[in-house]
Amino acid sequence: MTTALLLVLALVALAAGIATGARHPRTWLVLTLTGSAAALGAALSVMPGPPDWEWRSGFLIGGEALHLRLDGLSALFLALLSVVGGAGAVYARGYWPDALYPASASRGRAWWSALLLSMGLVLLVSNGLHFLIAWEMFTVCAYFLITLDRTRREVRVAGWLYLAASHAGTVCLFAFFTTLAARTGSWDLGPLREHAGLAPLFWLALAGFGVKAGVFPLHIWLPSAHANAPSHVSAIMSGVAIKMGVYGMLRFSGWLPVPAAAGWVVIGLGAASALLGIAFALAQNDFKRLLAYCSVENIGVILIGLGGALLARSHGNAPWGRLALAGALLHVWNHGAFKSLLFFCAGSVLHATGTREMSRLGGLWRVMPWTAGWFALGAVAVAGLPPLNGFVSEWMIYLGLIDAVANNDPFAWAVMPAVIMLAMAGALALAGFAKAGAMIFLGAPRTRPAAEAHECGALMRGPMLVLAAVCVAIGVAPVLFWPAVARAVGDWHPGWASAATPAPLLTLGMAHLGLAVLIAAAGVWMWCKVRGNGLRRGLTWDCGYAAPSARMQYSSGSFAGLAAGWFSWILRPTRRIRRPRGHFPAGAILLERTPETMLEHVLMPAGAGVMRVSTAVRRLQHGRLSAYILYVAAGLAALGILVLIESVT
Amino acid sequence: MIPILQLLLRLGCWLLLAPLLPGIINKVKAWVAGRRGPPVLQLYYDLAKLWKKGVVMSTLASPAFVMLPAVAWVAVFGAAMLVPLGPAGAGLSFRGDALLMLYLLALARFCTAWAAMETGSAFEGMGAVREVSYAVLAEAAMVAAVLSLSVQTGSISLVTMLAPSVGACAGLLAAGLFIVLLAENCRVPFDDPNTHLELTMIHEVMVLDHSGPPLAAILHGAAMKLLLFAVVLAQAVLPMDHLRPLGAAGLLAGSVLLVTVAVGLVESLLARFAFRRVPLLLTTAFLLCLFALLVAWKGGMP
Amino acid sequence: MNSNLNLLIGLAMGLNLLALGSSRLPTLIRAMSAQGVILGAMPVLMDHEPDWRVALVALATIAGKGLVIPGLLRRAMRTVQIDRELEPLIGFVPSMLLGAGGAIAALALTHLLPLLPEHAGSLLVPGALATMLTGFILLIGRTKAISQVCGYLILENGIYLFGLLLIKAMPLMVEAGVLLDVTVGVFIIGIIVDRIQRAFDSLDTRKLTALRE
Amino acid sequence: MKSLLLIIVPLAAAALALLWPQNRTRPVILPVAATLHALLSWWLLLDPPTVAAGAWLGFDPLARAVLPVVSVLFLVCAWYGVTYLKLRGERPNRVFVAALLAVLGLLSAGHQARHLGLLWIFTEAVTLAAVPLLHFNGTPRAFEATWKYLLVGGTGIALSLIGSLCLGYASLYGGGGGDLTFVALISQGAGLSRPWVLIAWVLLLVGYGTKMGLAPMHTWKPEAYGEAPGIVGAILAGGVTSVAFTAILRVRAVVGAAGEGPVADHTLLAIGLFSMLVAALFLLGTRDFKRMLAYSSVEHMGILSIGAALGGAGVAAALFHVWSNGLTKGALFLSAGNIRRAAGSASMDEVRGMSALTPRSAAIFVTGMFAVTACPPFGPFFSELKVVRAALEGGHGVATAMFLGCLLLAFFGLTRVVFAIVDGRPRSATKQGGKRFVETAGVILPPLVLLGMSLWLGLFTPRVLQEVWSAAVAQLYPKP
Repeated sequence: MTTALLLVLALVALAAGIATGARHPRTWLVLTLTGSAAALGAALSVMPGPPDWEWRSGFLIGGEALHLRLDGLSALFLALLSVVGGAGAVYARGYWPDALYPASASRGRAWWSALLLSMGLVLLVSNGLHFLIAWEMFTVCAYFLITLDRTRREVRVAGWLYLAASHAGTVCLFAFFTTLAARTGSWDLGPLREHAGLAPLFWLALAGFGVKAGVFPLHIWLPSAHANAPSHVSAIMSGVAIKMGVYGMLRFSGWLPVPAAAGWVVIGLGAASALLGIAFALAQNDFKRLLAYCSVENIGVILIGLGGALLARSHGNAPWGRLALAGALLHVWNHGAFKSLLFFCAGSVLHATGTREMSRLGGLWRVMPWTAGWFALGAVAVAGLPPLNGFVSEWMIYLGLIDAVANNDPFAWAVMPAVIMLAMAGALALAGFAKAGAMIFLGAPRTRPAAEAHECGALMRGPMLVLAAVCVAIGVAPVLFWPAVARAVGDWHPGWASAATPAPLLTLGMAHLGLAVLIAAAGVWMWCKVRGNGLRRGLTWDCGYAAPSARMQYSSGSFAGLAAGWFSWILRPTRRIRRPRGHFPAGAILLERTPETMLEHVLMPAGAGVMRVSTAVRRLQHGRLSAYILYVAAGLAALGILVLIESVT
Repeated sequence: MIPILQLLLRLGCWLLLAPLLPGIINKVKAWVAGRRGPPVLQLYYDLAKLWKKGVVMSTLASPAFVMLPAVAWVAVFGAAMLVPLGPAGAGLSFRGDALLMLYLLALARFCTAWAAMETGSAFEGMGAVREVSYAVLAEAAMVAAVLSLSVQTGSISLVTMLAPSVGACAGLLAAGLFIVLLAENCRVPFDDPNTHLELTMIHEVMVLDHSGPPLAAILHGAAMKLLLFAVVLAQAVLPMDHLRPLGAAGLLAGSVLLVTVAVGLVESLLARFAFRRVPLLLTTAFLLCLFALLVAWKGGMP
Repeated sequence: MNSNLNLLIGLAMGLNLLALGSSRLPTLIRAMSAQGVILGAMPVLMDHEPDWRVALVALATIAGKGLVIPGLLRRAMRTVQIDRELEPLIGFVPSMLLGAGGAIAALALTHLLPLLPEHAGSLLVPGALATMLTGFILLIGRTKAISQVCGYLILENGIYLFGLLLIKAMPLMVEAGVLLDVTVGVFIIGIIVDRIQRAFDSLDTRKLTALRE
Repeated sequence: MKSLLLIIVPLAAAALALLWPQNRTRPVILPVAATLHALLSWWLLLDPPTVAAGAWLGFDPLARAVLPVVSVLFLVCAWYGVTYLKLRGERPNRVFVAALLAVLGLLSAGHQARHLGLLWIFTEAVTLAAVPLLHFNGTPRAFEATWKYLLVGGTGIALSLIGSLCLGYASLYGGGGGDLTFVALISQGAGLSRPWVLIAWVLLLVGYGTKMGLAPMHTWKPEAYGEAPGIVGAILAGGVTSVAFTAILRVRAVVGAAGEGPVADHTLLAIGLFSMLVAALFLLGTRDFKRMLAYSSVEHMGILSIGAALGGAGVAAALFHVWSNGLTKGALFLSAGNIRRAAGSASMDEVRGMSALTPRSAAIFVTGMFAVTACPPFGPFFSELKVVRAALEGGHGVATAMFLGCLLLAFFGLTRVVFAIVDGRPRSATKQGGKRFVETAGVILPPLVLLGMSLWLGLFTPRVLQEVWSAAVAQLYPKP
């Protein structure tokens, strides 16, 4: 009952938010926050345990009765959506104000509420037709949010790429849901685990949802869309929207039977996404692009967990699969929290300096201490380091997978490479975020805008604080969040439904807590000690060079160069170099660009091929009437031959 | 009463004995070179001196510059608490602690690299890059080692993983982990701990700007890390579960000493490798651990 | 009876070849109108007992195809002062060969089709096919709008020829409607040809290629 | 009687328009006649008359399933037409108004024709009546377009006449008494001569397919739609094509009764997929947004044809799609007409920044574009999904994949063009040239209403419509 009331409240508040967004920013903020809070409340009210909240109505939409359902799995995503959605709404007030963006700020607010509403509906509806409706509305809302600043060409290009890729995914989902409806005779969704004949549909769902999730070879839209969108939009795209793809995969791999090879493929895709995603991230100079590629990595981590769970489920419900799946689910939350936090930080840097290029920044900690601090925290979390949340979920996935190896399960050979690649991805993430943090916030400012930056306002800092608190809370007290995850695991596979906390989770939490306290204490103590001993400021020593300039600092490209070099087979960086010549060299240039390999070296040639065909075909419409009549005659002849063949055979 | 005593003992072991190892290595090197060398306790003197000194900090650096070495030290210390000391067991042991240990070391690495980048110095940047990049390969090797140990023992807890041991893969594992030890602890042939001014340095170049207590924390942390690796290596390879506690402790101490001497000998006999060969060597370490894993896995199959 | 009819149809097929082979537009129009008159006379010949509705259709056809439309085309031709098709897309000799080949093929094809006994011996079907083919060749192969209109009319003639198969089955209203449509259609084509001539100062359809991809 | 009024009212109005003396007030006849027509057709929709089996003309289920949407589309376009013709006050509109009304009357007749010959006559008449609409602008380009429309369309019409004759001969050869009503032909069923039926089918499919605009007979479409006023495009795409489609459906029923249904379905599927593919390839490259709408129309004709190939469920879906596509396309054509007028060009090389110049039309255009590319929750999404479902239930996996692939390519093409003209900085030339286009309610409301109806149709498809579509299916696939 409360769930229903809260959901209605959320619906009404968000719908009112859409209506008022354009004119009344204050009311809009209150409404959106109310809606988010209500949705969060609804999610929390379902989490403690069964039964699911379910509502069937005779009300027909598109000829199908409305059927809503909120179970543990969707509640998990709904909670994430409401937290990031609410935080982003507040952030947007500071980041994208009417004063700076008179044309788009009002539109942005309405779209924001619409996005939250449509994503919420994706999570709630339990009918294939309605799922497609909500899904596509969410895609379109996200498109208009990404292209909020339509005056810039690259924004439009990025938005189009997103829209086109999403539509390709949606077309797969068209096929998926329609085949499902055709096979089962109904659009209604629900557990259909016994229909073994539905298993091959998993591939369609994987492709369709994979595009949205940004799984490695399908991620082409993701970097540019995340980079060019306003940062609060990037945050919700990366933190929540791509998770909708994960939700789809989880939902339908849970409800439908899957083919035998699903586990291998998913874990393989996950490992590839994790490793290659972070390799691409490392090579970026644009910090929002770096964050975007890092999302590809984290989706990979989640898929490794899901793939492990699929393998375990298909091989006798091995209990370790439960742990891997729980890790993946928790990572959904974790990534949502720290990636949104990082995008908020990125937004505040962009806001203050106007550039996304790390090689034009530096030394921002002095003017933006809060942002720098939150970014550092987010970096530790995203690199999967203890004692923050990123480690907890990765640790659970590791634990599940290593259990599989330790048990000598027959498919250990697939799990072992995944574990090793996960470890390498973790180390690369550390490198990538050391680079990002260092290039943006540390050292000396490399350009004037960086030197003249300013700290962001309270409206932007507040949401960051909330998300940072979530990161810390999940890090030091994962047990508190376990019931929600366990419930979702149970919904995915009833055989694993159990509230029992895996013992080491508590210990890990305590260890993290102790570590956090020790770290804080050690840091403060060292500072006091140093102050006590006497602190002198001096020039950076730099091997005795007395006149360093900001341009002599290590650059973004050189930082990534070493590790990115190992991946040059796929990164395919292009390089323009003019070496210094002679005794008194005049100048030297080194330009390096990392292309979007999948886009530029795979998709665009294929697209060019299609366009060549199109151009050739379009030449047929050359304006000469005689030929047009010839086409009619040709059509007649072709159909005649077809009919002749048909009637003979 | 007993737990407190145990804790104190463990602390003593890790905190007090660790700085001994670099001293021993230096002594071995001096001995091979026919010099007298610095006293074995030299690091203790250095630490004590540094602890009392004031700090010079780059104008570009934030307060984090002095705090992060302490954080890194805490991380290494936390990792050490997870490592069992032979019969004494670990300070904290639970399923999956091996991963926590690895990631705590990673946290320490992150803090050091971050602190290095604070100064805006190109040299320190260079060091940080190498540190975080080579760690990718080292991490892969270490995870492969963890996997092979857990295949052998069916566990992911360091205490059980390291206790019985000796499978067919012990030799491979020993070689692999020894290389990782050299790499992670900035020893020759990866790095030369004797110089601080080379462009070709890794770890050492990152701490160029540190001074006073933070530098002490770094040096002590490094020593502790060396000890940690030596202990892990020794226990991963040696069968100690059926020895009596004292015997096991003795064996552990002896083998740690052996590892230390071996490091010293390697440093005396080898020159530092050219940089492009470093990944090669680390890949070798990774492959050794991977082979160990395969041997353990296939060997363990019924 | 059938032989009379076949003679006329043979004549119409000969006119097809004339239409295909001549480069002069007046000849083309003349061939087309002659064909129209012949076709118009045909239903009268087919029927033994005189029927007023058949006579009506015949009269209308002869009037429309033999007089009105050719007159319209001749006027258009005079205003643009062209009387030759100079650069056809399909040359005159190939056109004729195609037409002749088509006629032979049509004769051969007719044997494959199931026909009622009273139609089996007649040239109606092959004649219709050959005429339609001629129309298509003219439509596709000529560049002057007038030639194309003639092609279209010859195509219609072929259809009319074919329609004679059904003359008894088709109710008058339908027949009349069809005829009306065709006439109005040609009339409208005539108007548009006139407008095009005014807008482009030419009836060369090769100039009508502004609309293209 | 009421069903005859559907034909008589517009034709009488057309005659009135021809006689009406005043250029300024003449357009008012349009909405008046259209309102009457719409009222009549919806009355008949809700209260269908009984049609005598042998009637040549009658408001039978198939007419009932399609004609009301044509009527509604025409009504909205008529309201738009009043404003449009006021804007174009400089041009005489006598023939235009009369021809528009004649088209409506003849369309009503064509939809109700239950006789093979009569159907052909009305279809041809519609084609001819539409000619003055195409060259309303009076430019050389418009005449060129008209010329091509006439000759390609005329060829198609000629082919469908031969086809009709062949079908008649099939009946004659099979011993039929010369009754060429569809009911009689269907009841003759297997008695029809099969070779003649097949020949007739090919000819009629190509003939009426030309009218519908199926590839490769679609070549007249981009030229005609590109040069005609938006209102004409809307009526051609939503109304005239639908009469050709129902003609094909009626003939298909005869062919099915003769036992050649599978062959007919295969050809429909083949030509439908081919049309979609060709349209998608053209859409990828075209640079003119009105021609783009024409290619999109070709694509949707392909969808209709595929639906018709899929048996009962597919035909019901196709009839649904006639509604949803007609309304959505109408909104697109009308808003495109606004944009075209405001920008002075239809090429994406010259038009951009329309979201600043004509924000409302641009918004409708973009929304309509999403709607027509099967984005929920608009009508085409639901109808296309039903087609896909029918295809999958029929086991046409490969065809479905091609179908979806073409939809995707078409989406790329459409979004490319639409966003190119909507976004960016408006060209200064279009701003200065002449008086500015003002987005009055008269030009904004009609497309908005159409879009709203498309939305409503998809989300809350009235039960009566679903019944009507299944009744039409029952008419076409009589239970033995």
